[in-house]
Amino acid sequence: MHETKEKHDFEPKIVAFVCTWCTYAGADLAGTSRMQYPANVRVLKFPCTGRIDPVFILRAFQRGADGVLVSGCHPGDCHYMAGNLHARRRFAAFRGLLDFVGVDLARLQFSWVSAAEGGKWVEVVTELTERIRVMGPMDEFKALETEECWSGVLATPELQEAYNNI
Amino acid sequence: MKNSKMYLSTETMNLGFVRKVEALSGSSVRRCFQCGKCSAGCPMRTFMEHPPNRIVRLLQLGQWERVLAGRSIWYCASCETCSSRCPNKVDLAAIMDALRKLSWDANGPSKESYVQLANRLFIENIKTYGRQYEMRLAAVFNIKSGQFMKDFLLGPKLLTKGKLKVFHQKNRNIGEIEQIFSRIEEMRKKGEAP
Amino acid sequence: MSRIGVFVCHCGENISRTVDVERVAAEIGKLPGVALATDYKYMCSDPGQGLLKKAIAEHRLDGIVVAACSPRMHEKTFRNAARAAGLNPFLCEMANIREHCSWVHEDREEATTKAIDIVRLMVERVKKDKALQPITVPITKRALVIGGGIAGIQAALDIADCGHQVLLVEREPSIGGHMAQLSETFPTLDCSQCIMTPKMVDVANHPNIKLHTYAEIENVDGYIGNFQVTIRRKARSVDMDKCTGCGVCMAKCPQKKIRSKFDCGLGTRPAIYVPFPQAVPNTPVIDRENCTYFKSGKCGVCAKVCGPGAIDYDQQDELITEPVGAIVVATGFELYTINEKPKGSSIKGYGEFGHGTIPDVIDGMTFERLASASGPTGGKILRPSDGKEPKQVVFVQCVGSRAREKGISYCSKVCCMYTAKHTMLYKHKVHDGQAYVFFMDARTPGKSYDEFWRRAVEEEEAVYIRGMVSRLYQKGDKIVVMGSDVLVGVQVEIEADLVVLATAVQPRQGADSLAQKLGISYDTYNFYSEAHAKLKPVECATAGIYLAGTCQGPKDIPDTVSQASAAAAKVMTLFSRDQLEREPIVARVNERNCVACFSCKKVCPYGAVEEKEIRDRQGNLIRVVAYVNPGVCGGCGTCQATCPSKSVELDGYTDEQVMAMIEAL
Amino acid sequence: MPTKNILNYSYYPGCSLHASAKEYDESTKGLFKTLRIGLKEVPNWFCCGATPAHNVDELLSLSLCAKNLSLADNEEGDLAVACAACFSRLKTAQHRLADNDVKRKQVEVAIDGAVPLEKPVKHLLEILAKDYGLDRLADAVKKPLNGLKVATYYGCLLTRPPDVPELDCCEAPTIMENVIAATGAEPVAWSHRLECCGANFTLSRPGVVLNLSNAILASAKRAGADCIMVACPLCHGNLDIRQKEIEEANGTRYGMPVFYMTQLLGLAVGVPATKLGLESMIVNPLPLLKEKNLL
Ligand SMILES: Cc1cc2nc3c(=O)[nH]c(=O)nc-3n(C[C@H](O)[C@H](O)[C@H](O)COP(=O)(O)OP(=O)(O)OC[C@H]3O[C@@H](n4cnc5c(N)ncnc54)[C@H](O)[C@@H]3O)c2cc1C
Ligand SMILES: Cc1cc2nc3c(=O)[nH]c(=O)nc-3n(C[C@H](O)[C@H](O)[C@H](O)COP(=O)(O)OP(=O)(O)OC[C@H]3O[C@@H](n4cnc5c(N)ncnc54)[C@H](O)[C@@H]3O)c2cc1C
Ligand code: SF4
Ligand code: SF4
Ligand code: SF4
Ligand code: SF4
Ligand code: SF4
Ligand code: SF4
Ligand code: SF4
Ligand code: SF4
Repeated sequence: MHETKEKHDFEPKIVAFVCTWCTYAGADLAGTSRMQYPANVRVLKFPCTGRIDPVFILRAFQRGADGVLVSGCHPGDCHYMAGNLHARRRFAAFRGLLDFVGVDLARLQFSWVSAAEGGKWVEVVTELTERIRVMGPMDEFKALETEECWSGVLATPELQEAYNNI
Repeated sequence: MKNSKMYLSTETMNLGFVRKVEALSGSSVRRCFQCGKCSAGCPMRTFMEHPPNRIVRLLQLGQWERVLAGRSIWYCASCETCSSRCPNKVDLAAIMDALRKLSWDANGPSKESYVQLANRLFIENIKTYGRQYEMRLAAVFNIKSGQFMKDFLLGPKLLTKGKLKVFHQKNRNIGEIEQIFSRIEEMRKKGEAP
Repeated sequence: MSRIGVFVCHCGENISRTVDVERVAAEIGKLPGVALATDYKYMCSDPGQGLLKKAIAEHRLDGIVVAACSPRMHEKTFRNAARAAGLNPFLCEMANIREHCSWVHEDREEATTKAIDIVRLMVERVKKDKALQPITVPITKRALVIGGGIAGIQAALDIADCGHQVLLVEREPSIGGHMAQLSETFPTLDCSQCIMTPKMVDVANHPNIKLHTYAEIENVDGYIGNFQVTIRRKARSVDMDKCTGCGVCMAKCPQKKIRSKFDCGLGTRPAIYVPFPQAVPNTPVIDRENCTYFKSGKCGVCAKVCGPGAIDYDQQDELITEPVGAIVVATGFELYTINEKPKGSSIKGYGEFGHGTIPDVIDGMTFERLASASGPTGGKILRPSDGKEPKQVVFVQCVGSRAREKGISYCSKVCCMYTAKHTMLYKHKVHDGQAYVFFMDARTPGKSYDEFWRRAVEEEEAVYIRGMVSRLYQKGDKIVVMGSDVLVGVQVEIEADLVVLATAVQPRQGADSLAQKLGISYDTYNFYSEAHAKLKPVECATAGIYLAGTCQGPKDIPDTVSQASAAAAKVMTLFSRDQLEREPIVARVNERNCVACFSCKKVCPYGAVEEKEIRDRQGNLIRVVAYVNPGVCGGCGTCQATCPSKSVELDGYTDEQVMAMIEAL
Repeated sequence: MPTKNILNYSYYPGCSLHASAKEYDESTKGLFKTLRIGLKEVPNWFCCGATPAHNVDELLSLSLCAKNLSLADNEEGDLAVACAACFSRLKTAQHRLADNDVKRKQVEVAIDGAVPLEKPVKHLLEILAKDYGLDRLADAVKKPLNGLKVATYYGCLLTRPPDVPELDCCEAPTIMENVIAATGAEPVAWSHRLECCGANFTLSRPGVVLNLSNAILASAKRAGADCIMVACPLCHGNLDIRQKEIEEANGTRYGMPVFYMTQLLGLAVGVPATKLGLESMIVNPLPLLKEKNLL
């Protein structure tokens, strides 16, 4: 009965960094509502988007992610009051760094999905998957993999400066 | 029309008109919660058929014909009492200005012709003389409004007190005023100004 | 090498319909460090849990992944099972292959691949998991209540009745707050004093309540369960232990003409005074600003007449520090004084109402004092200017409130109701008088409230005029009210004898500085903020601090009392255990790496980060580092993501754990 | 012999001061000369458009005001304005144009130049009360107006709307009372000092004026005032020139002299009565002044 699924040449790998209270719960709701979305996303759960260190995103790209989604509570709804606002500020600066190292910013998406927004979760994931599918695999960055960024070693002065702005 | 039923729909509510009023006046119309404080203090309320708060209400409902048809907007004295006391910073005096302009531009469906006439003469005077020429203003107004005897008694009194000048000194730079008028007209023709 | 056990659940067919669970188990079994990978029909069932416990023992597992539903569903279940089998519960994780996989995908191949990925990530994570011990914090079972209005009184009595000690700190010489000033109260019109004073006496007599009046909070340190509060007891100039409350001093004090704040300036009091006759405690204070002795060194009458010798002109402010475990803030409200612009406030006054210049334009609280049987007129409605009985009284609602241009956009919630009450009280006392009310809306959403208002209109014949007032002015001995009736669409003019303005309920001036001492948040108006508008309406975001009454927002007495009892219940819940146990998901600082930049301190939404001094054995300061107070930390991890030297780690979400998952992608 | 001026202003009299309000102009010049405050009339000023212009054509009104401001900007000193209506228009124009870039650009096209938004525009009251100062004013008084009960009439334009004129508090101003009290006169407390006199309708609908101005006169009378003091030629026109009409229409009798504030102040600081235009007033003030021994 299901419509035959399209087969694609390229199935991107999407990594989602989400907070427990809003987006993770929203994704659960999509599940209990039996909504359907592409199977490309792998979810990593955090207490709060405030915990998400930008180096995680860098590392995810290095480890083969073609697209990254960061999603948490709507502004003002943070379970921890303000963690998501700090995250937002941090990520705004982080985008500059990504741009600098040559990642197409369309590969990184930020969104707000609340515990009640199963549908929005599906939408966000579907859209991102489709977008990345069109963009193709992300190769440019994997070449950079030599550097261990996450451990706090930031070798180049430019990276250091961009990082300080985060 | 005044008491006829309002059939409300997106077609009968002219919200484009309201937006125009908001743009011209720089004041929100939606903010008004109909407390009536404006009407309570309006010195001209007794001369108007719609109290000021109802003007705003009719605007909220997009009933532009009802607003423009009445005398109310022409009887507003621009005293700013309403704007000063509105708890929501609805600048009703500015809204009244905007409405008069819209009505004026549309050659007003309003019944209030005397006020309009006086306004027109006043502006014409500026255009011709650069300043007001009270004697001429009064004289022409009386002739045009057909009230030849109006203020007949005041005239001589004022003349003897030296308060009305029969001859008026023009502003020597009258050209500049003409330019202002013509530049505004030009902008309007090009649609660059309201 | 770790020994991980993986249990893949079918969930009946919920998972196995789309995910090939056997294949998942087989694939995962190949991973290094996995000692056991199996599947089962219903993992959460008793036999399923039994299977898990048995496997822990048999295979000496040091980590477990249950690949099943969402951890929001059964994490607790399986962690408890692990604990029962002797494994630290935080070494048990769930891989969500139901909500995040089998239910949202149809393609069996895709879903199975995804499920394997999901489980693999969790296996890598568990390998890095550390055993965590639940955090316990001792609790001082003693509460501080700040503010002795009806909110504070109710909260204090509830907590004290439960057997706990309460410190009640009140700024004024007596407890009672605004409710003590009211005449009769809506919606039942019972006498406020009659229901209030017994409670005040209960407070005074309660063995578990220690009352500090004429006192303020100086400083607050510590955290939930363990606060240290410093209280300033202002110099009363009267020895509370010696004073018998005989009142002779007050009768003899020659300074009699001081306007009584309690009576809204209508009555007078001496320089040594209790605010009102039923004051608790019934011990006077000397108002040093107005006392002749303090101004010029002369007089001393009160000391001479006081039998027990209680007068002590040399008394000084006294600071005392007390440990408490929980704090209830109940500091109440203030009425908008419309003729004055509070310092530094954006609030604009209402010059057009002449409040402060026209004597017979008064506010609602002043009317309460006029109507109060124990008030300055003995309950007769007499106007302030000439003491005559007003025959035409105009009430104006929403003065200050709902006027964003004047600085307050909220509704004060009680004034519709108390204005209706005022019209009734007036009618009951002046039978041939007429009350008029200018109003925008009648907001009466409470039990029996609309009925009450309708009674004012229908039975007591108050004339309600839907519209506002533009201006008031004095004309002879009348006050001309220029209003409008928007329903009729005409202007209304009334020559009134008395005008009562229902002025806005506002937070106390200085509410923000108390909040800063307590470390709680407040809104743009300075009302204290609850942790969640709907689900945590009495808790502050700062653990261990609770809100009661009008300090949190405008409220009537029923709401105030409900909230006070709710706050007390929260305190009692906290005190029901000896220790506070919480999830050990908290941040910890690696003191060796910390460079003391305190970026963490700046971002922490809970104020959990402190500055800690490290000293050598001689007590010399070596350096300062960050310290996360585990009792306060909420576990959001913001500090960790912010720390430039990676010196703070959130247990349960360490960089190591997260990176292990990312590496396994 | 007064030598140098203490303060200097450029001066915008406005149309009325050259006609129906010539005594305002005359007394202002007399007063300021005595106080040694320089006034230099802005050459070739234009009508500000007054109410009729902003009534129907805001752009024209703003442009006329902007033009005058830029003419004034060529002159030294802050701009002194005598007429409350002109003052209100000029200030309003500055506020509106500062807040609204679109309108400002349109006006800049219309006058072909920049708008001096920062040019200080001051009503005479402000100059006397704030720049010159009440103390200095009191010191300058030679003939105190003791015993004269004055109803100070602000009208609607001097203080409204709240943020624009920046002259005094919108609803409870005291500046006129302070100024007149400096002369020893007694300002009375009265109810209608901020009500509108209906100036806008003086030509088209005099009935309106009769109605509104009557309430003002009645209130002043009720408060026991001997006279009214105004700072606006339009108010004066209604209260003084039309007073007789008002009396007839309402069947009352006021006989209430209406002074420009500069006339009363001039009298107090010793400007010769002949230089104050007292004879131009319709309601004869001489009996009152004689009764109070002020002439
Ligand atoms: C005119 C009027 C009439 C009303 N009539 C009714 C009615 O009929 N029925 C009804 O249900 N409600 C009525 N209300 C509402 C009622 O008054 C309030 O709901 C109630 O008083 C709120 O009590 P509270 O304890 O929150 O605040 P408050 O009564 O204000 O008590 C707060 C107490 O805290 C003290 N305090 C403040 N700051 C500090 C500090 N920093 N340190 C120590 N102590 C401090 C104050 O001195 C005060 O004693 C009326 C309100 C008004 C204004
Ligand atoms: C259309 C609508 C919209 C609303 N929107 C909002 C909003 O946006 N925000 C807001 O704050 N509030 C809103 N409310 C109000 C809110 O719904 C209520 O305040 C809240 O649900 C009340 O909860 P309750 O537990 O008291 O009652 P209920 O939700 O009615 O729960 C009572 C429970 O008791 C059970 N029960 C009943 N009788 C018995 C019995 N004899 N034995 C055993 N069980 C029994 C019932 O089955 C039910 O589960 C809204 C209300 C409505 C009607
Ligand atoms: S005063 Fe303001 S809010 Fe009230 S009715 Fe008038 S415009 Fe509306
Ligand atoms: S500005 Fe117009 S509408 Fe407003 S109070 Fe004055 S006369 Fe009435
Ligand atoms: S553990 Fe979860 S997935 Fe497994 S049977 Fe229970 S509910 Fe279903
Ligand atoms: S201080 Fe002395 S006189 Fe005053 S009430 Fe107490 S005991 Fe009586
Ligand atoms: S010393 Fe002060 S308080 Fe005591 S009686 Fe004298 S004035 Fe009153
Ligand atoms: S309770 Fe009534 S009077 Fe008070 S602010 Fe709200 S609507 Fe206005
Ligand atoms: S951010 Fe890191 S280095 Fe800075 S104070 Fe906090 S723990 Fe120490
Ligand atoms: S984890 Fe969150 S709450 Fe805990 S110390 Fe860090 S920032 Fe503060």
